[in-house]
Amino acid sequence: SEKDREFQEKIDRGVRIEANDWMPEGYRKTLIRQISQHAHSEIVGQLPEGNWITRAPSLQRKAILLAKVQDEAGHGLYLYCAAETLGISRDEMTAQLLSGKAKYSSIFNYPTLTWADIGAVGWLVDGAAIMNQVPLQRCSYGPYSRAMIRVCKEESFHQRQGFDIMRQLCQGTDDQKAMAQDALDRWWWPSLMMFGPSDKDSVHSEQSTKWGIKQNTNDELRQKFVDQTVPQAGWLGLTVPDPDLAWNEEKGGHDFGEPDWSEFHEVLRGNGPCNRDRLAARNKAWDDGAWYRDGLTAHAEKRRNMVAEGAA
Amino acid sequence: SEKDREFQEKIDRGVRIEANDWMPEGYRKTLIRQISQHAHSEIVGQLPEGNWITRAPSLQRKAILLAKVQDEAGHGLYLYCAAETLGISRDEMTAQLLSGKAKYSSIFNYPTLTWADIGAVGWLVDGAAIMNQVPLQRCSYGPYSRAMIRVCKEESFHQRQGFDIMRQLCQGTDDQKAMAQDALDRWWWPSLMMFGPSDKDSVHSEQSTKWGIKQNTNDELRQKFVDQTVPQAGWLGLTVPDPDLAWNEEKGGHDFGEPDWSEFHEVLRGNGPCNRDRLAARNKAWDDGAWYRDGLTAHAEKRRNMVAEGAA
Amino acid sequence: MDPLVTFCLRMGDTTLILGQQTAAWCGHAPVLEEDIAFANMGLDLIGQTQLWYEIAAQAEGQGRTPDDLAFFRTERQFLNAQLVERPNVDFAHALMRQYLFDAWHLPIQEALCESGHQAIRELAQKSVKEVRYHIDRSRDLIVRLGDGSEESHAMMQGALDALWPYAADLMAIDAVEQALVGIGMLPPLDRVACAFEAETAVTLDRATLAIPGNGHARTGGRTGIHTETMGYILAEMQQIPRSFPDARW
Amino acid sequence: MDPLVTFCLRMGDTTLILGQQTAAWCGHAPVLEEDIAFANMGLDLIGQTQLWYEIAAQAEGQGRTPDDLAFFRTERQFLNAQLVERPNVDFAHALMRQYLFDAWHLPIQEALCESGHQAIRELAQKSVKEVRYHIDRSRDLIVRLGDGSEESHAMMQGALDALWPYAADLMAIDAVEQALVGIGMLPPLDRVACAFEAETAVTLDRATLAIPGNGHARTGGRTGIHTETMGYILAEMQQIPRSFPDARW
Repeated sequence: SEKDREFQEKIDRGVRIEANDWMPEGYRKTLIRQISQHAHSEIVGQLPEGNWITRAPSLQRKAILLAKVQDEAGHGLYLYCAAETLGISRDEMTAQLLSGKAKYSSIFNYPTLTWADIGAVGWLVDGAAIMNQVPLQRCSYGPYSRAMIRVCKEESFHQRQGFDIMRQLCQGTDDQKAMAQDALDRWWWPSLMMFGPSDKDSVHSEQSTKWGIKQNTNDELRQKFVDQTVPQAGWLGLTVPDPDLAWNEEKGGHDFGEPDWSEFHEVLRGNGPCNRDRLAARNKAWDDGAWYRDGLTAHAEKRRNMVAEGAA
Repeated sequence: SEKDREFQEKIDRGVRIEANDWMPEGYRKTLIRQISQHAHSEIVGQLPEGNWITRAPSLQRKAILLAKVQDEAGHGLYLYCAAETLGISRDEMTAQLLSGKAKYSSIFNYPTLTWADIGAVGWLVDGAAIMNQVPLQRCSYGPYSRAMIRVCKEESFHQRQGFDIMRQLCQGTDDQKAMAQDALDRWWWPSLMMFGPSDKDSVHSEQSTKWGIKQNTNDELRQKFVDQTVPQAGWLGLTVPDPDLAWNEEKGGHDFGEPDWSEFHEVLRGNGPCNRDRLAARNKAWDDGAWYRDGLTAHAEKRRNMVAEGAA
Repeated sequence: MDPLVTFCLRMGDTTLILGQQTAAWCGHAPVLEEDIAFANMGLDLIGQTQLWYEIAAQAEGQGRTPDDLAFFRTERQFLNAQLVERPNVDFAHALMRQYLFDAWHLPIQEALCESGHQAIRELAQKSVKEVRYHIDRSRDLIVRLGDGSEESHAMMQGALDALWPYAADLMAIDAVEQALVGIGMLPPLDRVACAFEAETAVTLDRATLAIPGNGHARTGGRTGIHTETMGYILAEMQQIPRSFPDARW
Repeated sequence: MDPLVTFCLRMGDTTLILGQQTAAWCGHAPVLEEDIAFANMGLDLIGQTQLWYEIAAQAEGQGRTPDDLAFFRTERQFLNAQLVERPNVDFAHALMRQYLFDAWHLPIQEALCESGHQAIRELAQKSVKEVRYHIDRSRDLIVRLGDGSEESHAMMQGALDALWPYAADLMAIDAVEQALVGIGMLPPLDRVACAFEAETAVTLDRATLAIPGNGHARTGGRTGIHTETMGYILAEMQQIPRSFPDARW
């Protein structure tokens, strides 16, 4: 249609789309799906890291981790707000998460088993997330773009903190070094999977690219992540658990092995190590908190009635 | 009445009263109160000791503690059965415990704060309990008397195990010795209070003695306990926390200080350190288990119906 | 032990254990805003803990670090008020525990702003701003949930009934504080209990909550006597440092 | 590590962690008879743990004691099946976990009665009697509560749905077991999984419970990969020995 054409021209000229602008239903839906999925990831992402707050091994690390988990909840908040500008309520999105209908980043279905996992999650998972998110700062939809600018700033801080945990472990006792290597071994492949399947196998990519929602292919970002991370692992004295990993002078980047995509699809289908536990934790929090939400609503109601009576 | 007189004669002749024999209402009530209170004490007594099963510091100590707590639950079972012979159901007694109407031994309203407390509870609390219970093996009511014979045998085993924990601690590191002394400091006075107030202040004593339910005065038993325990403390190298404690050659026993009876009465009134927590734990266990009890009843019902149909 | 060290441990242990309990709600609170608020309060409390432990460690002069104090003492050596170790039964308990703590924490921090000990004075001047923010938030929630639905009222009253007896342990003052008042290191602390009474009387009344009558005072935390929940908190908190005693993190 | 040591740790860690979880019900079960039964099962499981650790310690020959193995290893060194570390959500979970464990434990102990390793054979001959008693009890309860009230049915089905995926970890066999079978130290273990399938198919059917269809197998415990509940179990279990590393108890 004419409107669709005009919309595409705006995108192509680099004009930001704002909440009250006309937009195609598909664009709206794609963004709602993507932003809410991103918000849910921040919310569920509190769980694997929150798992170590009470057990962080120093007061300083405890404070840093608390601040990080707080930031994640904050990111969830901005992102829900950005999604709400597209005409969906936070309660609707929450219901979709809790019923299992909405997805969140599969990486959070892996468990954090040792303190080193908190380092690895910051270093690798936040590292991969930033790769994915940096281009989104230039996303065609204004509210999402602005949310991402704020998110990215904090995420790169988190990544540095994660790396610092790894650094301390790698400079520590033999037990600590082994712990760091073990965490890298377990988080490496799931981190590579965070970029999604190869673009040739990815369903939504083409239209999203045209709409200025997606800027790079999954494979480009994965390559960039590997090229950034491998030297860091080297600096730490850790071994990346990929026998096929090798520097390719010609392409100016690393060759590396293929992640186990059957595992990826299993986790996506709900069969990852923690899918059940994550959803159960979120559902419990929501159900146990019903009295709280109802109580605040009842109080607000009372207040309104008092004001109305006062006015009458 | 004539019956009362005959009953008293039986008692005086040392004849055991059995469940189907005639007995005065007061005798029945006194026994129900005392036996159910004793049963409740075994049940609630699982909690302070059970608190350390998951944290017992060696596999052997863990096994011994588990066996002990299992014995206590078993004692609860015999004693409820003994009380049931007097015409009250276990459910009625449980309801009385859970509502706070029935009492249990106040000692279990003190917390077990360190592993040494498990030693002290075995040594002192079981020690005091045995002093109270040994005479009850000769109680005029047959079912109670027989239950107590079984209970006493196991209790004296528990006491030896508690003492053995203390012995190991007192032969251990400085930290362990300090832990043992600290436990004695905290459990000494509450243990002395287990014999109840001085007989001159005790309400039920006289009639119970006449009925052959009570054989010794509270003060006699307390004296016996002190005289038994003080040399054991000495052997362990621990200091009994009573500045008035002294050997009295003339009476052939120890002089000792007066427990803080205001504390005793506070605990009895529900204001001890753990009264609330103990009742809450028992109520939670009962409420959370409703589905289990109802489920078994429903299954039994189904079975009965099937049998009835088969028979028809 | 030097009364100054004891006092700082009483304060720092109390903020640490509350911070630990508060932080456990991250990701499990009834709404996202509470996830954030509880993380934020936890963060402030851990920060205050570090400051108290620094003063304690310095006064003690035995080379122990704040982390040594947090991770290598046993239950009987922790001097926190019993209130803060009471369990996270439900979110009502968490809110009420926080409120009762705040109602004490604000006046004591205000008092400590006049401490004769420079580091304590500076700590208090920094913390008091955080604490004001905490109590504004928790007071508001107590009122709204106490005077909310029938269920929320019942939840909050249940939490108050369970926790009120432990408030006394916050206010407990003994020879330690008296000694420090005597040498001018602490200002007189009587007004703290008065302020607590005034704050709670007004707020709980607005919240339509009844202060339990038979609330016998539970004390002992300040001398290392705790409740049975405390050991489990420490087991979890100290696990990693105790498992790797030679490691730095 | 010597396959024999690994195998004994897999067995002993599994009985230890289940014993730990089982024992936590003492004083908190729905009826007094269950308090007693759970204490009794816990006792048997701890006893079996001691025997497995003795064989492991002896085979290892590094002077470690059974207590060293229980209290001074870290999470990644524990080789128990994930099933037994799943939390005590409610008593239905506790019963279902026990039943699924028993349904594996009986056939493996029966198989081990024919082990070529004398100490293992003796252990199995002793344990198998206990295990028979356990499964008689837990099978009976699964049937009665599954085919009980609507609520008890729903509780047991919920527990089955949650726990079934973890049963696979009990049956997991790798090069360790294969090596031991190869040298005749273990009898072939294939029949264990068959016996498990047969036992559960019949019993769960009698209990009117449906085996979850999408039950993807969760494994990893046997190589030290656990679930997030495991760390908390160890923190509690190991607290005292780790806090006083020089002490004997």
